[in-house]
Amino acid sequence: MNKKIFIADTVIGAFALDENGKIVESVLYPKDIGKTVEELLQLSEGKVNSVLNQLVETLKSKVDLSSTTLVIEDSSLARELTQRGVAVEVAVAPKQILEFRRLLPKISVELGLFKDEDEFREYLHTVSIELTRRKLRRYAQKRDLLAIQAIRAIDDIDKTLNLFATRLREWYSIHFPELDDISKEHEEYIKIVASLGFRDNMVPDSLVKIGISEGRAKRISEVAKKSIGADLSEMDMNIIQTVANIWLELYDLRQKLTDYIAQVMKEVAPNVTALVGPLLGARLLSLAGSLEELAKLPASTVQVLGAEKALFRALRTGGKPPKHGVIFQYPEIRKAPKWQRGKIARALATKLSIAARIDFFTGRYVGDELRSKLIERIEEIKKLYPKPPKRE
Amino acid sequence: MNKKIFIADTVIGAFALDENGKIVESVLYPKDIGKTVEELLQLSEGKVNSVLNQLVETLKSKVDLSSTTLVIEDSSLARELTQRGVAVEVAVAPKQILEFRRLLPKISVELGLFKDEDEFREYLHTVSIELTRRKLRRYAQKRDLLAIQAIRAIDDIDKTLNLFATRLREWYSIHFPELDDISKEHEEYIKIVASLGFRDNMVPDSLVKIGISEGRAKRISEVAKKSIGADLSEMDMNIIQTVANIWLELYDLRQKLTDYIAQVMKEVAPNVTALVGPLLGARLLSLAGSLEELAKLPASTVQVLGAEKALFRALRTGGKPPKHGVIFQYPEIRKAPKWQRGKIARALATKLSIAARIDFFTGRYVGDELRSKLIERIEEIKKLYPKPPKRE
Amino acid sequence: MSSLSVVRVYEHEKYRNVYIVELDDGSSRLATKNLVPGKKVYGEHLFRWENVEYREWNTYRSKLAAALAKGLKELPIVPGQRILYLGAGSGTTVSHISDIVGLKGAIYAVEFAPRVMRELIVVADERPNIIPILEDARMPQRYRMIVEEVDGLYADVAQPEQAAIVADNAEMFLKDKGWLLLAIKARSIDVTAEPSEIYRREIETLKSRGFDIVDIIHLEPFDKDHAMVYAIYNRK
Amino acid sequence: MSSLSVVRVYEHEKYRNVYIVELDDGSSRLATKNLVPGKKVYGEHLFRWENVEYREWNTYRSKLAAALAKGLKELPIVPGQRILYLGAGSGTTVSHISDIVGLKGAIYAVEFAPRVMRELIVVADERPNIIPILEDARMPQRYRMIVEEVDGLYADVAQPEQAAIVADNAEMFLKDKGWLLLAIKARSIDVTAEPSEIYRREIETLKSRGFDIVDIIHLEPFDKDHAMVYAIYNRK
Repeated sequence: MNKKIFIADTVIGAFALDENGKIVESVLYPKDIGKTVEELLQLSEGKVNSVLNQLVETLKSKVDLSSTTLVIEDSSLARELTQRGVAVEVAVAPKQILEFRRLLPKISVELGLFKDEDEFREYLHTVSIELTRRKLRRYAQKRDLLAIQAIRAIDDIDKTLNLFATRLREWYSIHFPELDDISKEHEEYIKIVASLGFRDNMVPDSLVKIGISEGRAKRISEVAKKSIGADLSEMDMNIIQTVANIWLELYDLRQKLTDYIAQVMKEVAPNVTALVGPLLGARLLSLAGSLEELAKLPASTVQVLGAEKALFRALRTGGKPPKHGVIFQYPEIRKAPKWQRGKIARALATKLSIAARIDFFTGRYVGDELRSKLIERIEEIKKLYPKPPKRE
Repeated sequence: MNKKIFIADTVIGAFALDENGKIVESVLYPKDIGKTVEELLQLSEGKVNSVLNQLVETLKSKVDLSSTTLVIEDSSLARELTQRGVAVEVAVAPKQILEFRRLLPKISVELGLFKDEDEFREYLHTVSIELTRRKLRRYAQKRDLLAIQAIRAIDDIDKTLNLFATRLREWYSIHFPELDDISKEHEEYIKIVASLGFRDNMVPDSLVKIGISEGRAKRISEVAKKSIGADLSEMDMNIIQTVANIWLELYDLRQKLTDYIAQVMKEVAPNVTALVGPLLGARLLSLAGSLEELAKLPASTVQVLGAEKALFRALRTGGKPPKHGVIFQYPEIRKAPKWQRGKIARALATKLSIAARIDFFTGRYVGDELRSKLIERIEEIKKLYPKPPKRE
Repeated sequence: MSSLSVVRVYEHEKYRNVYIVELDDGSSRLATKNLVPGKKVYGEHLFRWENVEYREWNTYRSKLAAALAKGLKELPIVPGQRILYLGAGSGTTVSHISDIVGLKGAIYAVEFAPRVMRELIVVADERPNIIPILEDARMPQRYRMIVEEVDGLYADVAQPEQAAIVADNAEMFLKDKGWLLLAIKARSIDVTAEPSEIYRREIETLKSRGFDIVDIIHLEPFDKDHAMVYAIYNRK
Repeated sequence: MSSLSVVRVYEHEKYRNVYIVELDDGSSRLATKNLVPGKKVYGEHLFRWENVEYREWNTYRSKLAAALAKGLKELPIVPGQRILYLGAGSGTTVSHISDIVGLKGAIYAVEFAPRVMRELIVVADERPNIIPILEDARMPQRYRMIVEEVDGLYADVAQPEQAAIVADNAEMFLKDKGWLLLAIKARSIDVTAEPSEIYRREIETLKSRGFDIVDIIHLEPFDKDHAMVYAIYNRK
């Protein structure tokens, strides 16, 4: 009778078990989320991945596979391996694999891969989310365009928030002109108006309740008492507060759009997002027009995206071309001394170009590598050009 | 013993009653709401008004007042009349007046003032509302400025509605590009998106439910079935619908502001409002800066308010000055042939100037007269200048 | 988020022209037929049922609704009546009385605070049976030119001498055997506890000035501070 | 308009880690302790009480909440458990189970519709104990690499062969004596009426594949189409 070897595919690697459930051979995934996700993706599509392949090859060299049957849970895998001349049997949840599945968290710790089971599950969580995002990409029809519309909507909302805040300040100043000076931040000002309304309601307690510090609450309440503003009717205040409330809703919507963009960008352009974050990433898509367009742009163009006006001016007048477009928002460029900015911008643009291409063509996640290489390059630039160039 | 005559002040006039409650004399108010309100305003301030005065004078000429005591319900009035040498007694609700009050609706019909009691109450309703508005004016601190802020907020909202509608059309077109052409009106388009979302939901029944005509509902539903747009996820649609809902809220707010302006303008500038309606009236206030400023402007300036740019250009270049500013929105100017417009604009500006002054200084309502005089003048212009002037 | 779905609507057994709206979450609400369909007055829910629109009558916002929810002996307001309403506020309760008395009725709505009157006038603008009066209820002679003889007097004036104010107004405008509904301050947490001294004095004043008390209802939990007094007026 | 005020919060007598929030309008709601304070998942109310934040567990939106409201024999979900959830949807019920099992527990949340998974992944992003799986519950071998042995199986899959799907998944992942909660279609308006043929057949399938039925609860009025089956698994 043939011996049986049971194949257990797990998130940490592929294991070969004997009939007693003892590990006879194993090949682990690298502890790299991007790579692990790629491997798991193949398995979930019923394809033999490199780790499983390696396991089978190793078994071949160590065990007499002609007198051994591999037991595997997925029939597609079984078919593929059979075609390679390996004897394979499909079984649902044989007790050896079942037991292994039960012990996996413990085993993964014993193998020294994680310090405890919590850490194992944390890793599983991250891998699963990335794996799911990769699978979702298959259904990602034009989702780059959705991110683009969302980032443009943010710009529209910013314009509106500003317009309405200015209007509200003028308007509410008829009743309480002194508040305009005391509360400079739009959000605070409008929250006060929306939740308290009449200046008579501005007692310290109520102000503190909506998040004003005690000191300022006291000050506002004192000024309110002595205000030279006019008395308003309920209906006057109601309409002002209705406008104030819609402002707060818009402000809230802005946050929702930001969260939304983060989710979409992680799915459609994970590598660009890893480099510059979802918002700047979406702005780049918006300027290029789509992920495809961005992927096709040369790095030199990516570098000046969003500075088209300055670029055309330079071309027309023969002046200096701009060193960076919207990527100036990248903190490492903004914070760098002037003479380093162009160089960092070039480095970032080069990496962005690569990231956009991988995002567009394969969607594989190599963001961590790209990012660490970029940071390396930036450190290098900082070391090589610590001082401004001499003028001649 | 002295005879007693009871004075009943009512919304239709002042009545003198004998001890049996029979009418011995009466002076009626003109059936003019503006004038009646002025008269009642004096009474409610405890002052003898012209009608009551006339009643007392008539009584003097017909009755021997030296042997008669007038019975009246208001002590301030009693004091004033006593100072004029009339014997007056104050009484609360003597049965003669009580009975008269009970019968007043019937009496007013018998006098031929109204065709039935319903009409009497309708009149009472209108008079009371106007009287209340006149009283509110006393408390009307800077309410002209509130109307100004509200009309400016409408302009801000209009800009935003346009901005967001354009964004939503671009955005939702990723999913259902064909709708952009079929539904040209922003409100309809956005209502469809906000309430139905996915194009799969666009079955005729649901479309009809939100107010689309049956024919168009059918058409939209057919086009939806064949759409070439991309499939979206729930979360993609959610965020689009959130933006669409805020658009509808803003649209609703616009209507609320319009209603609000109507209320405020009727109180602070009833005569200007009678001439050009609350919105155009508020725009004039907004351009002038306040009711006071508007009241102080010469008619020639009122005529070109809102056309400052064209005016300055004319002054600078020696060209033709503009014939009308924002009052071009007045239908009679907009609809008139070109050569009449300047003349109608002048007539309107003149009346507006008068209206603004009365509004600012007294608040008395003469709107109906002003309006009929204006219409008369416009008819005259139309008759005098039926044809375009000949060019020389 | 979730919108309320109507299961059925029927007229209140005890209070005519008041309706009960049953909702699909198992709760039910008081309501009146909306005199001005499509228009809300104070943010209340609107319900459609068999082509009629009803307005929720919020028991936490209207003391009269609270009195009905607590079982007031009867509702003396009927269609076509004329009513003098002292302390009309921004029109919450007034608007429901306006729904009940209908277009043949009239409510003389007295309110002295301009801040509040500006809202009431918007309601009155839409409802021809509400006649707004910006005057002090303590000086009824100031509105003698406007108010006719009335069938009932509703008062919610939060003044120390409310019984006297009510009696003065009744003397000038309320018909013999006319009704009074008075929302009176009666701060006593315990329903069974004795009412306060002031409250008792006010009731005495009413009696001495011709009112027969028919019913007194405490309004908790809807309103912890007030009771509703229902009385009938006897002219001397 | 009106915001809900909490009167008190206490743990459910029968269902541990489920709370009852009493509100000042006299009503009360089921709730769980919010694992991610400040964050809502499906528009539910958040309540604070004694410095803990609770999330309303809406009985109309979550079949499990409905089953508890209707008196399910017991709630087998306890802190620290691993659970396989088939048909996770956009995360309404998943999020409350996530609140209950806490950070030491794990929910393997299987959902096949990308449209819906995009919402679930947002919830999973914030909650480390939710492991999202974009796969077809009919093919458990496709997620054998992710799911470990679980203490319980929750299924709401709206598939014709739901009992078989559940049994296949149990065979691969559910421990001996592990629990099953299955939301099963049982369209019968009358609670006392006989269940439909299909429904009976599904129950039979469960029994024949090793499940002991402990309780079956109809979910009306919260959900008119479903019943909740509670069972215990016996491995052969």
